[in-house]
Amino acid sequence: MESIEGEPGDFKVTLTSYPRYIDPIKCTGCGECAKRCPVTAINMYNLGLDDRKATYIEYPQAVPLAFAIDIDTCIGCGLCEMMCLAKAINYEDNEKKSTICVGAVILSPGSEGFDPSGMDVLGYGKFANVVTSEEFERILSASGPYRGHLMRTLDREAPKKIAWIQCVGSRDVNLCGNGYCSSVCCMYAVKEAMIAKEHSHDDLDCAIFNMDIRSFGKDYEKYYNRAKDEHGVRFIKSRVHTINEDSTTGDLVIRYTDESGQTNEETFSMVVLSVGLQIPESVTALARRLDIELNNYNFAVTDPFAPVNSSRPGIFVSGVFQGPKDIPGSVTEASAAACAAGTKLAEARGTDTKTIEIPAEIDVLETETRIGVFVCNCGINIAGVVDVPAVADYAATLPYVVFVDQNLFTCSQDTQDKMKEVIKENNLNRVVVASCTPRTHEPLFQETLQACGLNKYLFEMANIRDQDSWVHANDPEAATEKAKDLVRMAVARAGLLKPLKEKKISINRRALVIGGGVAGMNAALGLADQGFDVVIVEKEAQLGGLSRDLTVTIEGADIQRYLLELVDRVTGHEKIQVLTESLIVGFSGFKGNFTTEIMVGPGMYERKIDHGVVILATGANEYKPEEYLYGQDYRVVTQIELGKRLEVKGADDISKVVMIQCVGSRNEKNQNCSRVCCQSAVKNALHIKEFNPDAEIYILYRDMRMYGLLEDYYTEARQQGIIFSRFSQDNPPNVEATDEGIAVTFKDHILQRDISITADLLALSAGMVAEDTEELASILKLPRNEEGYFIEAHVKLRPVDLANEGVFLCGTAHSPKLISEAISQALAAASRATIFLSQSEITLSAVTARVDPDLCAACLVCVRACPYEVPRINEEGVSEIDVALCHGCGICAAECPAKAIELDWYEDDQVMSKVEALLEGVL
Amino acid sequence: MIVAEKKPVEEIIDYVKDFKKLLIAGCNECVTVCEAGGKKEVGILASALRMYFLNEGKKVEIDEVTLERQCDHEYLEEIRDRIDKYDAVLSLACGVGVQFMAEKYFSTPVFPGVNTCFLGAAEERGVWSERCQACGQCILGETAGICPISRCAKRLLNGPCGGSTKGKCEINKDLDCAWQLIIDRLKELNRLDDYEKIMPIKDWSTERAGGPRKVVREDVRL
Amino acid sequence: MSTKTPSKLEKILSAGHMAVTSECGPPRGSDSEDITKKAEMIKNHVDAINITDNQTSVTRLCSLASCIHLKKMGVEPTLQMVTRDRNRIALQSDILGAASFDIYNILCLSGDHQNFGDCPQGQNVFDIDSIQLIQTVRQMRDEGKFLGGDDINRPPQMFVGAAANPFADPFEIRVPRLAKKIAAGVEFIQTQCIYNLEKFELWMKQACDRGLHEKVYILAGVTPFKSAGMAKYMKNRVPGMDVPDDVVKRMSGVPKENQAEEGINICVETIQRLKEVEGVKGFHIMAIEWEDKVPEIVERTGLYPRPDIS
Amino acid sequence: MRINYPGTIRIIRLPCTGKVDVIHILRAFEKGADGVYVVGCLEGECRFSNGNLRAKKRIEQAQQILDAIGIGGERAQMYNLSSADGPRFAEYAVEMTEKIKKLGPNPLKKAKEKMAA
Repeated sequence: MESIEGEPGDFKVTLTSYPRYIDPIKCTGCGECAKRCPVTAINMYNLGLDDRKATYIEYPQAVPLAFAIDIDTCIGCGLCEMMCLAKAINYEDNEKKSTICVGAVILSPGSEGFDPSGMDVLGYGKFANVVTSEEFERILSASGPYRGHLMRTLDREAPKKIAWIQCVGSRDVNLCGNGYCSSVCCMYAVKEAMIAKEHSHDDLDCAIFNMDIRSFGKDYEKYYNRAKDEHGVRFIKSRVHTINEDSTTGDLVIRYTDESGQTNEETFSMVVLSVGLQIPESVTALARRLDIELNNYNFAVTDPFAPVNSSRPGIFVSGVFQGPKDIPGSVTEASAAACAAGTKLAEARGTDTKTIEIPAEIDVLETETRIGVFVCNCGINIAGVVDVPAVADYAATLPYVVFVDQNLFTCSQDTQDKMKEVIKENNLNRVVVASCTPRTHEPLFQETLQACGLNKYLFEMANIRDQDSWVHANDPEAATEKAKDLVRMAVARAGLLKPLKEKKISINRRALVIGGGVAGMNAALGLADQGFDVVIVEKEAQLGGLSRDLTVTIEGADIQRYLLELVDRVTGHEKIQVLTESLIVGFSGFKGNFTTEIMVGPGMYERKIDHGVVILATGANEYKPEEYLYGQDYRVVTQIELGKRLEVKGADDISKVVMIQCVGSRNEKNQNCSRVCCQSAVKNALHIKEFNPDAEIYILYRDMRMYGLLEDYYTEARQQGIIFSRFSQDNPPNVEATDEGIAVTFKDHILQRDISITADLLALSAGMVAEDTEELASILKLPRNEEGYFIEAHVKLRPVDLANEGVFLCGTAHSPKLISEAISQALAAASRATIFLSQSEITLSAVTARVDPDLCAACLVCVRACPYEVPRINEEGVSEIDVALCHGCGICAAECPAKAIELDWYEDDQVMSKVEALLEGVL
Repeated sequence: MIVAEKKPVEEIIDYVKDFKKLLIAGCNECVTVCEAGGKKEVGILASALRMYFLNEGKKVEIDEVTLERQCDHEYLEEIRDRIDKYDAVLSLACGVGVQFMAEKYFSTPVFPGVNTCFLGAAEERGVWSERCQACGQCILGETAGICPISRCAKRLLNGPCGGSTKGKCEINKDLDCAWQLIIDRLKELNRLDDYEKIMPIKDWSTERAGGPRKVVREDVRL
Repeated sequence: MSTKTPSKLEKILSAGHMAVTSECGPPRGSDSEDITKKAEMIKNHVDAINITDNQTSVTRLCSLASCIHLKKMGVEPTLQMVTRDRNRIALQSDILGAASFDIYNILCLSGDHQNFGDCPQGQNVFDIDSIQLIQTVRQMRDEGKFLGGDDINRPPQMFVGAAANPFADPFEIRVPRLAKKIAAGVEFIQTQCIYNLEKFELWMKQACDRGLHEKVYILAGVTPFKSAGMAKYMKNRVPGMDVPDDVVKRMSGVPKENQAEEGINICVETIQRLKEVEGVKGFHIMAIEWEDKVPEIVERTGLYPRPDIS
Repeated sequence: MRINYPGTIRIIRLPCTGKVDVIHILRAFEKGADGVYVVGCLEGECRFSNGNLRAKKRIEQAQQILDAIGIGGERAQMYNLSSADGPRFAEYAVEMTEKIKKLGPNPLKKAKEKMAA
């Protein structure tokens, strides 16, 4: 991206496209070019640990899945051009400039791993068996240089002991200037250790050298505990001095200082440097060109209450460019940025959409079965191995086959046009394509069927490329026989296929947001600003939720002022209806068409609301401690109470304060970390120091989890003389009330002795507890974890969706989080809901389960087996499956003891016909 | 319902190994619900037996049918027209169904494909437990709704015995002590005083002690 | 108290003496000497000897025949009878059989489940339970009638006992259960082996609070440990047994060769302490396959010599 | 990735391994298959929550039956892998093929020949 000119809503973006030398549109991804390429180059995808060709594809999952030529290593031999049947090679390709007009821009340029080459003491680059965590990821990967076998780089020996060194390139102002915490390294190190143990054939010893373990994400603490307690990963609180190599064995000796200040040495067969995230120079240059403000670490500057807005209006940011974060956080933020951008573009939605006209369907049930088989050469991808003409001839001999053809590329536009003609001319009513994988090409061929008036489910594919020519290249004869088998199987199933009707359901384009806190209100605005009606249900009399008790963010932003503005915007919005003092008592329907019954107001009158989606924003509260004299002595307060007190009374009257972390978190009752309490403590401590610089403040902690840019405040707190002392879970501080104050006794891990402080005030960093949603969850049938937080559909891939379609999640109902994170997630949920609401109707898959009521014994097996609780026993006393809710997995069909359930398109006969065709004549 | 368990394939093979034409008959009632003898199991068993016989070099024809209930004449009549085709029937119904089938088709050997276990409830999918021994004289009214006859290992009417430990039975620590359950529930119902009432010696004549039983309901007969 | 039967045990108890009983397990064979030898060792130190009825469901020489052997050597037997193996016909018949040999004591039990024994695949009977057996004996004795209502010619004259386990769960019904047995007509109780003295005393106190100690003679059951291993086994494996940790610790705390002696010491101390507990009317010493130690225990606790009542 | 694996395998596609029933596996042997294996997602990563765990149970059940009737339970197997793990797919294909080669052809083939003769 060269430049962005213009105003929000009307940007002109200038782009430079670098030459690929292979046309990605023509390239079929067949890979012949790379196979023939004589030049070997270093494979940077595997971080230089193995080789690739000069003609290459970066990695198997790349999009587009098209090859390119690495012109720096290409010798111009011309072999690839000769090989390419798709004629995609263009040595004359050159740099192109283009301009596009857009209304908003989202910047997600990402980050790079810190390069530890400059840190001499760690020996990276000097000792072969010291690798970065990125390299180690590749080593563990099945697509990596060692194909997933755990080996060290020096001698390809299996390591017996591996050490991870944390905070390389993070939390370190002296050596690299990166004062922030990279937020992800603790978790990936734990993960790498666990996977390494899994991959190892011996009893691999894994040790993680760290200052703090920052497993602050949802359920991360449980993972950390499992690694520690069940899998024996060792966690060593330490600072590493130097790493030296034993030159005879290649082993590495780590010299480190432990918590008590003692220096120790331990030898490992391999060392992994957990490198931090860093903004690359190319990205800072881009930001400069675009006039985006960066902070001192080169992350984009954002406002705590507008976390995805860059300094330049109309340009939004997401991912690590916004600040260090993990994949769930990045994916969430990406959706948030999409919502923020979409708000401004809502008017334009759908204006460029083209609709395909589909002719009326031909009735095929009454006519004789006429199957057409199209065998694809896929250039030479298939034909180079499989004898395609022989397969085609064979196909012609199969029952019901009335037409056979072979094509160079079946997927090409001209072949598709030809196919349409052929289908019509020959009155084909079932079509088999023998080519590549249905995963990528089934929809294309199905469209062709539809264009001919055939139901799209009258189609079957035989994968004679991925499952045949590609994997049996060295045995063409056997591959040809296998292709015949696959075609015979496909034809057999095709003969039994029935047209299926895809149900279309209209969508009620209104959203219900449950919970009127900061997250709920932001989600509501995210949708309302895009033109959708929203109803917010809040059980309290006022909007605001937990944030009504909060004062300022750690950055100093005024939460109450923000809340006031937010409530004004919400209540003043013509698309938003707010129901306070309201309780959800009933819920029914399915994605796009829900009905919720609500008891509204003090009068408890009942209302029924129809809506298409649900956003859960039920929130969380501060834990009410039962520990440390809380509630028994007025001098013991929680951090939120302390925050309020500072707001009202300041801190002139307090000179000694002790804070205890992890109260109500990371214990047996609540295994998880509450994420926000470390920063609450530091925030309040710094405030006290502002009021009263002489105040003595002690923060007793287990791990300081000042992730991301919060680390700066931790550094500042230490510089201001705030004392941090670690305690272990089995030896917590002892608290006693005396007339002089609250006496707190704790063991100092450096001095190795007990210290007693008599404080004016004891602040407990009480964790978060999810709002009580037990009843709500049972009404809406939503899954929650042990701690009462709702469970998302997929931690990384669908972080704000629930498995129940049409239901989304944000804020602290998901897990504890900061206000800016809750806002981000709220926008993300709104964005995901928008995808749903922006359609007027949705087409449901026809692959759903169906009950034969005559056979059903009402045994409840399907009811109990369905992962989505879809089947129910109806008024007639038999099982009934709502196609709108069915996910099509077929579990019920397999489990049914009365064989009363069939999964359409995978009926038992259809599945077994393939088995029977395959094994025809064997017995 | 009646809870049954599948018999091991080996045992079934032993029954039917000398026949040439077999009918496997499932039942769409209790044994379907407890996943032991429904249409699905009929299919599995039929396939297994076909393979067994082929492997043994025997030519055996195996047909499958699943009747709505094998404990009613009308449903059993559905196979009347073809029963003579078969040398034997393998019934996956409970003991009742197997016998009823055998009574009805007197000259055809009928073998059981399941073990009929007890009258029980489905605690969860895949876990069934006994609740009733059909003693014919229900005492649940006196025992807080928990039956010591079916649920106490010694069917003590005045329990618990001295082996009750932490609420579990002496014979198996995974088994609840029925009398603990009774006492807990009496307490819940505020009826713990009833515990001290001695249950009289039971008249077992309505149980199997009195010989095969029969219920005749004149009010519904014609 | 006046006595209702010719039982020596009843006479001793009603005269206000501390009674001492013990038990012998019959052999797994038909050699009567096994039983007479054991009885010989202890007959001067106890008032009556219980003969177990296929204890732990392991098949043994029958209780009734063993009692007859004792009777023949002039020792007073207590016939233990479990309802596990016989229906009401067999039970009544055996009671009459015992009566015909003038066996005057009976202990009514339900019996261990056959699962523990040598015939776990056998059927159990449990036509009636222990409480109903108490009722049966009392009806036969006091009313002279069979369960079926017919008259008995020369009804049995038996002093009726039962077991009580103060330690089984649920604890809250242990005393009501004792009351229930008393209501059914039991006259003496032999308890499960006592190691947890506090819990036993609590049970005793609750029984006394209800006045039950005046309606039934309670003999406290004791069993000396032979070894620390036995203590652990009893603690962990025997259902309804309550062996506190400190007792196990005490046994394990002495060298192996002295453990047997320590076991006897604990037993003696237990008897000494329980003698003082209100409601305890005697002791039932179950020295499992260790009958030769019974005289020592009886002597060391001052319960010797036994009163001579005839 | 185009990793070579033995040409002994024909894949039948299902929406989830939870759709596989014991009868499908038995029928395949009945028709003469030498081996059948089910490849599902990694445990804990089923797209439909637990379909692969159910499939595992059904394979176990099929194995028991196959053992009982003399076909051999080892001929039916369950493998789990991630869809991105091509090398492992090939590894399992090799492993299964070797296993079946060791066991020899489906015994029903020989039985059938004998009967015909």
